[in-house]
Amino acid sequence: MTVSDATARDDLRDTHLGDAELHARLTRTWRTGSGWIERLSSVDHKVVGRRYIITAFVFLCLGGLSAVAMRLQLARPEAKLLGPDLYNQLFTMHGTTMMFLFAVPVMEAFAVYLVPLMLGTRNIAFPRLNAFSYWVYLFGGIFLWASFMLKIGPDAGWFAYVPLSGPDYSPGKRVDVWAQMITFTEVSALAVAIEIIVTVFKQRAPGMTLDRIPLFVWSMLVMSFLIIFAMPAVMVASTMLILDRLVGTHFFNPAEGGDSLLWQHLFWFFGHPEVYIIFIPATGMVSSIIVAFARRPMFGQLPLVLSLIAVGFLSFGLWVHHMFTTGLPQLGASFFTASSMLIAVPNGIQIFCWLATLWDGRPVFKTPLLFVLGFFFIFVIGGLSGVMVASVPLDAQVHDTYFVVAHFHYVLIGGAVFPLIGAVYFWFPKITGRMMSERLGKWNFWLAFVGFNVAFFPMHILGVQGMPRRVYTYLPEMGWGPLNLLSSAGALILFISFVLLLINVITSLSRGRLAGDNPWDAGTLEWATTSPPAPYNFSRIPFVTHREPLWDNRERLPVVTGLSVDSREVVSGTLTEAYPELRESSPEPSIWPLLAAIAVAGTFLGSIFTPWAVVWGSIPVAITLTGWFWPKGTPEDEK
Amino acid sequence: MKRELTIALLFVLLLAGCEREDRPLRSDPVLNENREAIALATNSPGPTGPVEYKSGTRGEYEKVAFHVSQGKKLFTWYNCSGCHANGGGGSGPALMDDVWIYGSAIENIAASIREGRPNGMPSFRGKVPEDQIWQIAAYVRALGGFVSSDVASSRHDQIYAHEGEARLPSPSPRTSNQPGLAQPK
Amino acid sequence: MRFRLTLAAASILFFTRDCLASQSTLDPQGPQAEHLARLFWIFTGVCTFVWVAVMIVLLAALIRRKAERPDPLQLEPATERRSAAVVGGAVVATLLTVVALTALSYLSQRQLFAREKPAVTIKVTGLQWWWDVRYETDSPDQTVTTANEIYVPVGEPVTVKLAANDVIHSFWVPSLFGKQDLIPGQENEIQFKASRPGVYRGQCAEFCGWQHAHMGLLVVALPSPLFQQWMKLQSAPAAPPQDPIRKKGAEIFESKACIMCHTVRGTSAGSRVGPDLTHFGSRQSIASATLPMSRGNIAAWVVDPQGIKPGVNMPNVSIAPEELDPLVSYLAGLQ
Amino acid sequence: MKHRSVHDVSQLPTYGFGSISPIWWGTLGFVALEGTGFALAAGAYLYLWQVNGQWPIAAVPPNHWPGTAMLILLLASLWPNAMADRAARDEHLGRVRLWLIVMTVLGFVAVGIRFWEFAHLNVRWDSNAYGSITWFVLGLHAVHLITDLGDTVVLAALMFTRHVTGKRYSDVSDNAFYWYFVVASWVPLYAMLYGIPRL
Repeated sequence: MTVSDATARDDLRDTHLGDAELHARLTRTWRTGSGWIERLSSVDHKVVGRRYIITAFVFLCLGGLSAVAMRLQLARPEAKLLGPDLYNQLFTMHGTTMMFLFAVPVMEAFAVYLVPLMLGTRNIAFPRLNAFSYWVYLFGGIFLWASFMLKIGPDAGWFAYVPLSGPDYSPGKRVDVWAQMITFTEVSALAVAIEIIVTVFKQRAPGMTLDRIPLFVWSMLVMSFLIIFAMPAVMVASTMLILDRLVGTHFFNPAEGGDSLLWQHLFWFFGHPEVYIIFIPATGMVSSIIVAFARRPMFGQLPLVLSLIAVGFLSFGLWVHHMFTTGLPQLGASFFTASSMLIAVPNGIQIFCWLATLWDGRPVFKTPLLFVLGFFFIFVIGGLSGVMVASVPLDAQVHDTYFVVAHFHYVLIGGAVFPLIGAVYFWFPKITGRMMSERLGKWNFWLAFVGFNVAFFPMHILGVQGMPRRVYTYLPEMGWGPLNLLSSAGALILFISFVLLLINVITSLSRGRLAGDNPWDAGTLEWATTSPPAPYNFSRIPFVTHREPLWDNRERLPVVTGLSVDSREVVSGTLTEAYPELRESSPEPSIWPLLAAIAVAGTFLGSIFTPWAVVWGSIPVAITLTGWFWPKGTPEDEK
Repeated sequence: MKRELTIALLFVLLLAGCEREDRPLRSDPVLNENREAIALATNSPGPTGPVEYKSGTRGEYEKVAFHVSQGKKLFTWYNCSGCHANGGGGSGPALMDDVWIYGSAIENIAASIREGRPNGMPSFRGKVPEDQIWQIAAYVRALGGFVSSDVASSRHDQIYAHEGEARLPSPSPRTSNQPGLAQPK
Repeated sequence: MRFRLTLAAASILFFTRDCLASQSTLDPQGPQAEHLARLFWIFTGVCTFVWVAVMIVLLAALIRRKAERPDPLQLEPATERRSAAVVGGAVVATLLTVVALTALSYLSQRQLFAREKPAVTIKVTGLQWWWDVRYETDSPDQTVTTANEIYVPVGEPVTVKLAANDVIHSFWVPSLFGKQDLIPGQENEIQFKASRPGVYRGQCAEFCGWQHAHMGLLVVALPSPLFQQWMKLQSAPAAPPQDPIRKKGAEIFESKACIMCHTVRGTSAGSRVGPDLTHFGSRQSIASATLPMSRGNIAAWVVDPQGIKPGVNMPNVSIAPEELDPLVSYLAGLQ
Repeated sequence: MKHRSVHDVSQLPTYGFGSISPIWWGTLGFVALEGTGFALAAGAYLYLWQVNGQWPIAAVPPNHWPGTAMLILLLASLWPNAMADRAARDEHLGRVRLWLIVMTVLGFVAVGIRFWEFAHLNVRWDSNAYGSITWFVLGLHAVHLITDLGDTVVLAALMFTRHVTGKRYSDVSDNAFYWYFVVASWVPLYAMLYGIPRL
């Protein structure tokens, strides 16, 4: 956008414009161009969010394939399909990909796409930072998988315990790749977290007081706070690891005053909240789907919000239960048993409120609800086995066995992936404008449900029968063969169910039934606009009168007027009451975020080989950031 | 579009895949049998210094981080420090200085380990498998500061007399890996 | 000799079971493990009950008949109040259950980790990928050093001191006690008892690299007198070979890479890099409880360790066909 | 869906200061996560201190004068920083330019002092864990110094271009806000880095 036509534009407001005129002008102001540069410069939260979602699912496929490979290896005892070297890389890639490149990013992706829509605003706060964080995430993921293809795949586990991951026992660049990939993904995750928090705090539609914020948004808000307070821990840890490996520091070297448990403390101080960073957004999806298909507002909104916050706080008091077998003082350990079990209470409150909602509701059994019901079946098992591993003495037996593998797959796949797939079926119409096939959807659900349980339930038994985790094979005499074979078969069924999902998505994109604005007759604001939403989201900013605005106003949606239609403006309001304060201008598209991401990626890459890369890399980074923030004389900049 | 880009990039990198991170666990028995014939360098280096030999793939060991780190383990395990004191030198010559009586090329070092040298260096022919000899030789090269810093280790998990091989000073140009340049002090 | 017979019996016990010697938390062979198994079943029972209850409520909520509700916002206050009461009750119940389980867990913990004066104290050091085992005795001449197998007297408290020399490992014999990590720069300790004679298998439970999967160990519980005999036998140096074949084997052993890593007390082989082989032949298994002890397995192992356990630190050594039989006889004869 | 207008925002301003401005909240977010980073680094320092009998390990305590100089400089910089903030809120271009230049100079001096500090820690990062964590904490704070300095330089330059608008003043105010964090974080870190080795 050059200065000349920027100044040429008058400051017209939406107050008295007709719908056609309004649409034309807002589209011209907010659209993303079709050229390559324009596409790469896009700062539209929907465009970036869509890229985020697709990329995250690509990494889900890669992580899933590595899991299938491992299950094939473990199907029979002493199989020679994969050697230990490749197997260790595979299980490291699986864990790293699923945690850092799929689970967290996909939740953030849905937040990036949906939160502004649910809040009735036109873009996320700091949209350029949003674009930047996507690019950094993409580069980080490509970096990790490219290294794997080059046989430089990390092989010390997604937890990279020192000293195994240290300079003496992990020669070469494998672990450096892992540690630097952490930096990539954490930078992007932290940036997105801040965008979401500010969007929720400042850009809610007028009238959306705290008690009218949708539960989905609440969950994303809590997730963002968890990210802000948890992820610095793993960045500090991975930086220390890189320094140990690159410039010979001694953070983790007992011989020189370091301590290998320091790594575990730092890693799990992040690692346990990480689980809730993944699970809490899923509860938001569950709430949205339950309200829409039980046909009534959520029972106990306030208790649900409070328990979300309680879970957030408690999740920082549990990390030591990953370290019960390291010989810590007994009393301290038992304190963490108490806190770990206590977190069952707020989670219980959530379950009970959802049940109460279904109890009084009129459930409509569409695919999204099926996945939520599957979530109940599976997640409750995972939660209860969590109570078992939280006990110090029991953990001494099941820790680092397949029992734990079963436990956290029940929690993460049951607790996060099932709601996520439900969310895909639920919001696909909004994102693409077309419905997904219900028939394929039902097949998808039942295969996933059966496949998952067949794959992971036997692992509980294998664990108590003494099968440790992270083994590339096992002796025939151990008698673990049959259950492992069963588990592998289940993994294949689960895999097929995801193939069905992919087919359903692809076919529905072109041949799906047209959705219309609000196919499920849901109550929240994202359903008030067209499907797919126009670049400007809402032709006029809604005025919120109820927790389920669309159920409250079925004829005419109350709106606020007076925003400019020729420059990008969003309404910014007070923290609690969302009372309008500013016509905040929202940044225009820019290529600089991409350039900055490239500069940052180059710096991270170089710093694997020499510490000086940080010094030299800071120059292009500084240049690109300056180019990013330097005003271009557009109305958005000058107001 | 992102996806295509990603996959394309991965594919290109795959084609360009380098072997430096390859970790051969099972040494080739054939290679083990036919030891590369390297004559002993003359005991008194003489004016031209020792002859430096070039050989096949084993010369590449010093480019592979895995081999260098294996060599480092074996150097400790086989008690090379008994005489060479972590490279500092004791009853045996130092391995971190610029003096390479029998040549600083990896082939010469491997030969010294395999065949032994006068005045105390025993022959490990038959006692140490061939590929391990080359791994140790690669590590000795690292001690001499000959291998690139992204291959050698940055520090040790135990207390060591010297810092990690990756950060040892490179040899002065006088004794860079050129035939006939190594002069005894 | 009675001792041999018992060992033979033990090995039979060891290999005629459907699986290798017991390695299951549900097959407890000592008081601690029994306590843990009981705790496991209590927790499992409670959790199953809770889960079934939740599922029943869910099912009921889905199938129960309800009047049509044209406007989703139109709720009956009475229903809301009833739901609130029920949910409140459920939360209280959850809290009580959690408190009860926490208390139970804490009491068991106190009991399980209580210490008494040990009859035997064993120092176990974890290495990639085997276990170095040393018995602490009063006089150094009776020190017993072995590897990958721990002999303990039945019914007496055994203290195991755990240390690591390279990376983190975890000592776990499910039939006797829970796991405890071996961490470089730190010493941990556990104490357990074996109730009855038998061979109990354990395995490293912390990922430690390539052969983590095959880093096993055996605990052999013997009646006290037999245990004392075993100690006496183990503390002695290796008997020098008599018959010519074993003599030749000894020469081969000492001329090859073997002596670079292994110790056979009473011979020139004195390196401490690999397992002590002084009484190798008297062991139940080889390659860290991976292969049963037999001449065939010994041969397979010395010829191609990298084929059996890729990445293991024992290298493939070129052994001529005619050298194999003497070498195996020598090793198998190290009683 | 039909609309009915219930509220008009056409008269609202397009920028504000402090908690009215979204950027301020963004800055607060970064302060929160970087504060967490500092807290964890300090936690690591205390942890290593606690697991080691002797502290500092095989080294004499760092020369505290450079750190003290840094402390004095940063505390002194609070006043010009506050002035820059007020000038921005008054939208007084002349004073904003003046105080931004002052802050830029102070920033460069601070970075200089930081190098001086590194030179007088009396321990190398690779001597032992004590050296490593000391360099780590000091480096972490140095990164924040340099970041804010860069921000100040760019803003100061902007103030001499034709782009000076209300938003720019708001940015200056947010930058001042971030500098308060840089100063506040140094006080406890100073006490830790130079105090604990002397206990």
